[in-house]
Order: sequence, then structure tokens, then C-alpha cells
Amino acid sequence: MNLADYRRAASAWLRDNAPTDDRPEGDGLGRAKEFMARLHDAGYSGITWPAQWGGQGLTQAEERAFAAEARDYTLPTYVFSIGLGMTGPTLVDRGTDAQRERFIRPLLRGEEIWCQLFSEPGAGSDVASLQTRAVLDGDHWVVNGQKVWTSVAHHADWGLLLARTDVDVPKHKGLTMFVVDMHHPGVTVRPLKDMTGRSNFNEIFFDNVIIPDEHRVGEVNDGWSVAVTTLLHERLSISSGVGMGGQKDNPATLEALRKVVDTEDPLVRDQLVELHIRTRALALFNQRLAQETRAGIFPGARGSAAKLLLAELYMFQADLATRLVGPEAALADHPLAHAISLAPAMALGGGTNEIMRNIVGDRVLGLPPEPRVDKTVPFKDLKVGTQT
Amino acid sequence: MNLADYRRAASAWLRDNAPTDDRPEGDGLGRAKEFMARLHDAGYSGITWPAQWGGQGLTQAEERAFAAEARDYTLPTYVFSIGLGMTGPTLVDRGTDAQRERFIRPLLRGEEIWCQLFSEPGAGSDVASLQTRAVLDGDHWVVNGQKVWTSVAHHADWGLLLARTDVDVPKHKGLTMFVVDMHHPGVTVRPLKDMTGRSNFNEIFFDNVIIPDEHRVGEVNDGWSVAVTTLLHERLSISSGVGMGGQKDNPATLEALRKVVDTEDPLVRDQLVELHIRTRALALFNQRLAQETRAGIFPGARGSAAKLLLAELYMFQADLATRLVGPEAALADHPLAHAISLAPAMALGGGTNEIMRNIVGDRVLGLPPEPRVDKTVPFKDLKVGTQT
Amino acid sequence: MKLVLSEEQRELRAAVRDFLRTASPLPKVRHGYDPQVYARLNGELGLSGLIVPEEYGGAGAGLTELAVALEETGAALLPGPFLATAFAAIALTQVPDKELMTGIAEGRIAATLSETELTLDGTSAHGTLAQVLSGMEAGVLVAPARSGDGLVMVAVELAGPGVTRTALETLDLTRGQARIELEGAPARVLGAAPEIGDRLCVALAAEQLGVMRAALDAIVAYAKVRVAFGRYIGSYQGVKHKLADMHGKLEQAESIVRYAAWAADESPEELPGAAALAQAYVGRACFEVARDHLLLHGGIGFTWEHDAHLFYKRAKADEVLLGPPRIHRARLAQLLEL
Amino acid sequence: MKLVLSEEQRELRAAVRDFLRTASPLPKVRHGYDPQVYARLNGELGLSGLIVPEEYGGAGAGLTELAVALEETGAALLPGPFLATAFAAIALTQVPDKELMTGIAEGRIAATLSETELTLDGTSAHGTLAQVLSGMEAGVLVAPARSGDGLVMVAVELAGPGVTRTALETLDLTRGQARIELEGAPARVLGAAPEIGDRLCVALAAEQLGVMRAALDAIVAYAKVRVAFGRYIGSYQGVKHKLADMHGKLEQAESIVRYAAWAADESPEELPGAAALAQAYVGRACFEVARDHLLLHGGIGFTWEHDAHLFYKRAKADEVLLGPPRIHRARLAQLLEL
Repeated sequence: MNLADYRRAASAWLRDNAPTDDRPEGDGLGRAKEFMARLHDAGYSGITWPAQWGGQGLTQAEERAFAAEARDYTLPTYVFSIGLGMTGPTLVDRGTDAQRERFIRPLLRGEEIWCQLFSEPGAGSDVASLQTRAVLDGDHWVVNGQKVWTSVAHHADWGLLLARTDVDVPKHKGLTMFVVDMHHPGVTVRPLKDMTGRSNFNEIFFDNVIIPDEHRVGEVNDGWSVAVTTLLHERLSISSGVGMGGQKDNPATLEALRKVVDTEDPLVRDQLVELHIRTRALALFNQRLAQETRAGIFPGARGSAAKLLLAELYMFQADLATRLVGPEAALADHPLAHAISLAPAMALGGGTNEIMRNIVGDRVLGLPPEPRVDKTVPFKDLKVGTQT
Repeated sequence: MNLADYRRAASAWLRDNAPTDDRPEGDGLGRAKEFMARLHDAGYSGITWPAQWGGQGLTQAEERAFAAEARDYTLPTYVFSIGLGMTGPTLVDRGTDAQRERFIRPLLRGEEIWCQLFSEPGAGSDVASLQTRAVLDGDHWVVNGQKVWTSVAHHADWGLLLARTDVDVPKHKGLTMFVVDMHHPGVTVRPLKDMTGRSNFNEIFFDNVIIPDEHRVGEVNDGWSVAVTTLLHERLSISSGVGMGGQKDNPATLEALRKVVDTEDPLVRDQLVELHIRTRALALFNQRLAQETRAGIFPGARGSAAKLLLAELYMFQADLATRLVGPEAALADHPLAHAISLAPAMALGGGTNEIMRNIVGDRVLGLPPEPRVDKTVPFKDLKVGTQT
Repeated sequence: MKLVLSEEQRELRAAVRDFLRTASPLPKVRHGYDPQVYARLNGELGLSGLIVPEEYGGAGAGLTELAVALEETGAALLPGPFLATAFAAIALTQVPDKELMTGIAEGRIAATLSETELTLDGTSAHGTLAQVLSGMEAGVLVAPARSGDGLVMVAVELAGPGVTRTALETLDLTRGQARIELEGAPARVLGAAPEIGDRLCVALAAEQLGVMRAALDAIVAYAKVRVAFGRYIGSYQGVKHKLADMHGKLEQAESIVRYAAWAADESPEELPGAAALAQAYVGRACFEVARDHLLLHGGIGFTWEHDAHLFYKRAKADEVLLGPPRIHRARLAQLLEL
Repeated sequence: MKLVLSEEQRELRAAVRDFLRTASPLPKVRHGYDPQVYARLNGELGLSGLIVPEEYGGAGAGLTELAVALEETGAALLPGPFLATAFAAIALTQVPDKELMTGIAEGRIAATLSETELTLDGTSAHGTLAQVLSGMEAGVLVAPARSGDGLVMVAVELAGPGVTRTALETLDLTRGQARIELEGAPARVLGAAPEIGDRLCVALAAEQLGVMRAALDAIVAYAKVRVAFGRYIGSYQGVKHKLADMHGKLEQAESIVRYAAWAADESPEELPGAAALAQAYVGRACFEVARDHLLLHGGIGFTWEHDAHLFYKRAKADEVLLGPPRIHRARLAQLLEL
């Protein structure tokens, strides 16, 4: 099938099968799982994944074609996004054949839900300084510790867990990657309320959780290299979404604001012009990155510049909007009160602005690295987390 | 004499003796020297300096009283300012009695002019990495190297010179301070043109310049501690001037701009309001620091915050002014063309903005220091200046 | 011009700070208004009577002293009607009323102020006030009202007849508002409506100064103990330089607040410009510092459990409390005769 | 919409860049306009004829290609009338004139453009043009003139009678202006005056993109070799983070310039908004980057001898070249129907 035919077929399938109601009442999860099974049956789940493990074995071209058609729909795939975007690709790249055989197909069919367990309260930007311990006991590992900022963990069947297995070596060299059963009785999932008052993330506590050694991914103490694979997939899946739409419901856009503020005031108008300028500047940058990608120029770390600019734009626009609207914007049920509470999210998730600036400086501009004090010290002697 | 009497006397003396014309034609230097001699005869030069060496032996109170009276005049003391503000106080603090006897009185009477020779092309913010060498040869030192950013050097009789006397020890530990005769044939003074096209500074080249050992200030290899004394006096004399006036001739102030821009335009008005806000915010901060100083609260490193803000304000206002005025501002003879060329000066002289932020972070906020790679390495093994 | 606190004013500050540290520590402010703390604040420290003239049982102090107190209640994110009562007291210093003044000075009466005009028909007031600060906690409303005699200042008992109050949750978890409808509520005329907007600007700026100082202190303290990549985050210039810039804003904000409070007490002709400057500069600086303090905390700053968002939200709510901030800039333009 | 250069356009860029690297390196630009370099630029590379239609001996390319060339002449701070001639050529594409077009395409004629209206009396033009870009180097002036037939575009020989030129030094050492007085100067009518302001905005933005790219490249290179306190300055976050932010501005500026040039060539209805955006964003970003590139050089950046101030001054002169920058924002407000 040539690409145009592929795209037409995808378009037709989506027209017939995509849910029209993107916020189904009742058993949303059940219906999402049903949809994923149908998506897989139709050949649109795991388009580029190896056919041997349940994928379609096609190319990026087909994946992009499907994504382009799907852009007009809101598919109920959020709960599967960690599995599809991060943990699945990691297993495809680095898992054993037995692991791929066991996990990939149920993941692509939506039968099993995945989460990712890297960040900890004391290890955010600096994930490699994590403290959750896994200790080998015969043919299994015993895990104790705490993870945080975990999406969809309350629905998850499996988690991709990075844990410390050796404290006598430098921090990057004593980590190992595992697949952990989220239904193990030692796993506690607790919703984490964020500053908007909602709970989009979880905290996970591990209390003597057992993991069989065959659920280890990669070699013992080589977990950091596996994590780098996962984080690369994460970055790709974030940067591809940056700035493309996603502002439809935002009450702080120019289109939303022009309806509610006094555009007779020249100063208000000029502020809206500033918002327009910044929004267009970033949107055009993102479109250029997308065009370059299609032309085979891989954006690499330049995506981090786009992510940084997006974080700044979200903050700027919510801040501006509340100032333009005035006292009303401070009422809890005003959309801008939620928007200003949510505004820091983009700057704090997926790497802070400071981390993004380091990435752009180091990898795009090729600037000399900061001297590192943490790469050679045994982990047990290293300062980590919060210390006085 | 009580303070009020002192002040009245100073006021009367200034009324009778201060030059009315602040830009005398012809032999300005000669007349400046005459004025300094009269100032010293009247007891107003070196008010707080020890009487033994030619000062008046009075207190800060008298000095402040005289300064307050003098504020209304433009005294022709610029050419003596390095001696009075930096090198003189250093000799008073750290010189030998013979040096004080020889140098202080002529300095206070304006008979001899001084410059300071610390900065080098490869050692700006990081003065201690300087490379000018002084080698002991019997009872004298032989100096070779280059200094830069030296004010009034073309008039100077003497210079306070910081040079490297040992390269086998870490950089701070191999420096020695000297008094150098600026009339020595090995000294070449060359005006340094800055980006405004004017020459307010000099470059100084030393080619086998001889300094007798009795002109060494402080111990051999203890020059850094002497330099710290000088820099402390420099900082005091800069921060006391920060933001106090000095904007009279600036074409980028609100008062100057309101006469030349279209204040009918609400956007122009709002930009002028922004300029007013920033100017007032800093002016009030400086006034508060001054009031605190008078109340005995020493501002310390907080003066660096004021200096940083002033550097930013100068840059902001010249930039804003040129935008408001438009194409005309780009004509070489428009005052704003000079203003925008001069605007970076405050950010680059007396410590860059980055250095100021470090000082505020470290000394005002007490933040942990940057790890240092340059404090323990022998100078000869240290990266300095510009290197590929 | 006086920009430095006197010995007495520093003592006042220390007293309020010490009191709040134990009586209203940060973990407590999430639970909202505690009338007991409020009673002690007014009783033991006499804060509510600070600017009430001595003849009415107050301390007869000026806005300079009130600013010192508000800076501390701001830094503590004190919940409840302290700012609202201060606003009302500011109005009452211009139209003195023995009953209210004495009640406020004794801490018996919590009041609030609205700048929206009511209509006054004889002794009954009508009107809808969309957003009244601490409107649920206050017992008395002071507001301008249009009557046959022109614009007057009236006092309305909020627990009395003809008053409907609806609690409004706000962005600021520590301090709510209320919608108040008056349909023939008994109103007492206090006098001709005075010009008090400038003083409200100064009082709010003092609270904002406290909020920004506390936010900066919090993130500076965190930067000294939080480690990333084996170093305290405060040792990275990326963090350090931002904190230095925040310090610069704080220094300037404090200078402006001291100046504006001094102008309110000593130099009425400078007050309008000083007050507009205070809101234009300090309101913005306060939010920027609170924002950056939150962002520099990293992920933990985004959690509900952490206090960072409380400062962030108070700063934003304060920034728009007296109207869209551009009104203060517009006023400056007018005062500068631009 | 096309935001990525084609193979052909990349080749053009490489050719111009290579040529300028050897023919007009930075140390040379202080000496000002070199007619020989200019002749080779137009001869060997045919740059002056880039947008001249093929029938007049040009390459018949679009603003997209002209933008590529201007980015490189901007990056090299090329002195002389290249931008001025490009401005004039942009006007001439709307009112084609064989003699001028051919002359420009062949590199014989350097021209300039003024947007100030002259008055036309028969065939003689009158008026005072306060600031004409490269007015001393250009041989022909293209300008709108008010005549009995309405607003027309005219061409005036600047070396001819009735013309008084006064050289004006500007902030930008690499490019001067002139005051031009026309008192009955012979003028040739080219046609009705077209709307060309948008295209001028795009062309200038392309030059500004080059200036900012070169400035950023220069300071990035310096940050890799300059040492302070034993470390390369580019390893300090204080420097690194600022450079990262400058990179973000550059990426956005490039995206806008590509878009605006595409709109000029392919999507006329988008051009006005794209052009105003280009000046509003790129003009500002260019100066900010040039400013920070100078400041990050430290003291050496303040010296006359160093090149940093050349970029800084070009960036500022360019920012105000087409008027106070607020006019571009005002136009955006109008186009957005705000």
C-alpha cells in the first residue's frame, strides 16, 4: 500500500471508529481498553514496532501519516501513553526476548497499563541520585523506597523501575532497571495533589516489594544506560507535542482574552500584541522544527529550546491575562484562577528551565561543561536530596 | 569646632574658593593642582587622614559634612580621585612610614598624581590571575607586562602596581604590590579608545621597568591582601556615588525625553512611566542605603546590588530612549547615539553584572560558593586569559 | 524623607514577627481564619488599633507603623480580616466614628471596606458588591454611598437585616472574599466620603513587601540545603544570579514602601505619586519574586503540600486586589503630567 | 508555508558566506564601503540582481532568496549600499523600469529608497529627506512623490542637478546616511506609488537575523576560549543560561523571517501581519542579542578595537531604521483588529 492509500485508509478507519465523545461518562477506562484493542486489531497500535512482538513493522512515514489523520480526534489513549511512549520502546530496545514476548502485545492491545518509576522526592532533575534500594536475595530482588511524579500509576499493572543496587560505586554506576508488578502487596499508590488542587500524579511507596530476577531489564548496575533510552523516548514524545495545539481550552490565549478585556485601552491592546508576538514566534519555531524533521533534519537538543520557550510562554500568558482581567481573575471559579495555578507546570515537568538551558548550552551551542563533583564519588559518600 | 560650625565654615570657604567654571580652558591641569593646594591649605584635603602624614585627623562626620556642602559644586578633583580614593588610603593602611612620609602629603596637595595598575587584558573580573611579572634583581625589581583600564595614567606621576612575583604557588599567593614611577623610560602609556570613540582609559606597557625594593608595599607575595584593601576603598568610593545625581547630562532620563517624544501616544507615556518607576525605585534604594550608612548600618555587599541595578538602568534607559525617538537617535551627533554607546560602561566597569550577582548571592544572601578550581593549582599550571 | 525604621518601629516589627511565628506558623494558615489568633493579635499586640487615634483607645500611630505590621502579617500569610480591617480603619481615620474606632481598637470589630458606591435612601443602603475582601469574616462594612447630600461614607452591619452575603473562594487559599447584596440595609452616615485610595495602595504594598520577603527567604533557605548533581543548588549561578536579582527587587520594594508610608504620614503632596509607584512597582515585584521562588523549588514547589503556592497565589491575588495593575501606571502617567 | 531552506537556497547561502568571508572579513568593515567588493558581489554572485526579473537581466528570485543573501550581508556587517539597493529593487519590482532594473542587475547602479514624500512639479522634484540610507553611495534615489496625478514613484539621479547631499555619520560605523535636498531635481516617473513597506520590513528583518546570528556565534566562540577563575566562562551557568536564551531568540527570529519571506512570495494576504511581526520581534531580538553579546565579552567588549560594538551599533541602527519600533506593534494591533 502506498502512503497516500495508507493515509486514506487510516482516515476512513478513524472516521468510523474514533469515539465522538472524548469524555465518556461511567466506565471510561473499560471503553478506553476496548478502543485500544480495536486500534490494534486495525493495525494502528505499534505501527513502527517489530511485528514479531505484536507491532506492525512499518516505518516512521506510516506513523506520521496516522498521527496526522488522528490530530483531528481526541483518542482515549492517555492512560496508555507511558507504555506506548516510554516503557514499551525501552523493552523493545533493551528487554530480553522473554520480556518482549510477555509484555509488548498486551501493552499494545491496552490489556495492561504501564507507569514509569524514576523520579524521587530527593532526585528530580538529578534522577541518577535516586535512593530507592533493590537488594538481591537469591533469585529475586527486594525493593524499598519511594517514587514520585508518576502518571497513571493508580491504573497501572506494571511499572518500569529504576533502583539503586550498589552504593559503593559512583551514582550512575550502581543503578539497575526492573519491571515491577504494581499489584504486589508491598506497593502503595497515593495520589499526589498538585498546586491546582487536582491529582494528576501519584506517589509510590515500596515496602519489601519482590521482583523476580527475570524482570530485570539490562545488566545489573547498567540501569542508567537503560534509563537514558527511556528518557530519550520521553523527550521525543514530549517535544513532538510541544506547541502543537493544546491551547484550545486555555483561557489566557489572545483569542480567549480579546473577548473579555477592554480592547479600547491602547495599553491593553499593546499587551495583547505582545502575547500575539510571543505566541506566533514560538508556534513558527515549532512548525519549522516539524518541517525540518520531515525533511530529515533531526532537531536533537534544539527541542529543549522549544520546551523552555513554551514553559516561559505559559507562565507569561497566564500572568498577563490575570493582570488584564483584574480582581475577577482571582475568584476560584474563574478560568484564569486555574490557569495561573497551572502555569508553572510546564516549567517544572520534564526538566526545569535551568536544566533546559544547560542542555541548550551544552548540546546545541557546544559550551564547556560545568565541572562535576558527583561523577567519581561513591554514592554512599555523595551529598544527595536535601541536607543541612 | 562643633559640626554645624564646621559645616558653615566649609560652606563659606567653598563659596569663596570653588571654581565657578567647571570646564576651564587652557591649562586645566595646572589650575586643578593649584586648587588642590588651596584645598589642602584650608584643611579640606584628607579630612580623615592621619595628621602626621599631612591629613587633618578628623572624623567621618566632618568628611560627610564637607561632602554635603561640596555637592553643589563641581570641584576639579577628578585627576586626583584615584590617589585620594584608592592608592592613598592603601598606603596609609599598608605602606611603610618612609612611604607615607614620601607620598601622602604631595598626593593630598595635588602635587603628584596617582593611578592604579591592577587589571590586564587577560585578568579583568579575575584580577588575581594577572600575568605582569616582577623579578627581584639585587635590591630592585624588574617589571615586564601590560596593564589596561587605567584612568588618568597619562597624567600620573606614580602608580600602584600589582605584579606576579612567584608562579609556583596558587595565583593569590604569588602577587606583590609596588609603587612604580610612571616617568621611568620603560613605561609606555597609550590611550585606549572605547566604543564611544573617546579615550577615558589607558593601556600601560612595562618594558624592564626598575622599582627599588623600598617601593614595595607589604610583604613579598602578600600583594593580594594589599589589593583587597585597595579594592575595598574602590568599592566604597564607587558605591557612595551610585545613583546620586550624575544623570544631569543624560539625554535618556524622563526629564530629557519628555521634551522630545510624542507624549500624546499612550504607549509612549506608558514607557516613560516604566522609566520613572525604575529610576525612582533605584534612587530610593540608594537613598535608603545612604540613610542607613548615616545611621551606622554599613551596607556592605548590598552596594553591589545597587551597582548592578544602576548598570541595568543605564542600559535600559538608553535603549528605551533610542526606540522612542526613532531614526534620529541613530545619527552620530544625536545625544542618544552617544548615550547608547556609553550605556554598557556601568555594566563593564568595576565588576560585570555577573560578578555583582555572585557578590550579592554569596555575601548578602549567604549562598554556598561555586566550587573553585583555581585556588590550589600553582599559577604556572592554571588556565588564564584566553586559551584554545 | 525617612527610609529607615526607628528603634521603636524595629521593636514593633520584632514583636509582631515573634507573635506570628508561634501563633500563626505557616502549616496553620491552610486552615484559614482563626478568630483566637486574631483576638490575641489585637489584644496582646494592639495591632488593630495601631492607627486608631489615642482618644478612641488606639495607639495613634501612622501608616509607617501600620506598614511595619502589614509587612509581618503578609510574610506570615496571616488569614482573616486584618488587611480588610486596616483598610476600614484607614477610611475611619478620615471620617472618625467613636463606636467603630473603639471597637476596632479593642479588637471587638472586624471590618472591611469597599470602594464600590452604594446608593443611600435615607438610612437604608442598596447595592451589589461583587468582591469584598474578607466579607464573610467582617462584621461591619465601610463604603461610599451616593445620597441626596452627595457622596458620603457609610457603615453597615453585615450581620444585620437587608444584607445577603455569599462566600467566594479565591485563588488565595488563606483569604476569601464575599459577594454582598444590600437591599435596604440600615446604614449609618460617617461623613463626606474621603479620598483614601492612595493609603490603601500603600497598605497593600506593605503586605506585598512582606510576602515577597518571606518568599525570597524561603527559597534562599532551600537553595542552601537542596542538592542536585552533588552540589547545593544555591551554588549554581543559574539559581544564585536569579536570587540576586530577586534581592535587588526586594531592596527597591522596601525602599518604596518606606517612602510611600512616610509620604502618607508626613508629606501629603508626595503621597499620590508615592502610592501609585508603590502599587506599580511592589505589586509586580512581589508576584515575580513569588513566581520565581516557586519555580526554583523545582517539582516540590508544584505540590499542594508545599507552601510555595500559598505565596504565589497570595502575590497574584494581591496584585489585582485594587484593580488591574495598569490603573496604577495610568495614574502615574497622569501625576507626571505626561 | 515553507520555513526550511531548499537545497538551492542553502547553496546560495554558502556562496555568499564564502565570498564575504574572504572579500569582506570583519577587520575590513571598519574601513567602510569598498566599491570593488560591491562590484564583485554583484558581478560574481549576481546578488544585486537577485530579485530583478529575468527579462531585465536579473535572477528573478523571490524575497526568500533575497532574505538569504541579506542574512549573510548582515552577518558580515557589509558596508555600503547593498540593503539600500535591495530596498530600491523591491520598489522597482512593483514599478518596473528597464533602465534602473538592468543597471541594478548588472551592478552598475547603486540605488536607495526613501519613504518620505517629495513633491513633483512636472519633471522636477522638491523636498528634503532628513535621513537617506547610504545616500552618499547611491547613484539613484527612488521615492514617492505627490504630483497632479496623485502619488507616484519617481527616480532621481543623485549626482545630477538640483541635488544637495550632506553626509551624515551614524551610530553604525559601517553604514552611513545622507541628508538630501532636492530643489528642482530632474525626476522620472516610474508609475503609481506602490505599497512596499511590508517588504522592506521583511528585508530588514533578514539582515537583522544575520546580525544576531553572527553576534551570538562570536560570543559563543569567545565563551569557549576565555578563562576566568580557572574555568572557561561558557561553563558558568551565568553565561551559559544567557547564551541559551539568546539561542531561543535566534531560533524564533529565523522562523519568523522564513515565514515572512515565504508570505511575501507566496501568500500576499498573510504578508502584512508577517512583516509587522518580523520587525516587532526580530528587530528587538537582534538588539537584545547584540547587547548581551557585547556585555558578556566583559571589558574587552567596550573597546573600540574589538568588533562587539560594531554589531551592537548596527543592531540599534537597524532597530530604528524604519521608524520607532512601536509603529510595527501598532500595525499588528490594527491587523489583529484589536
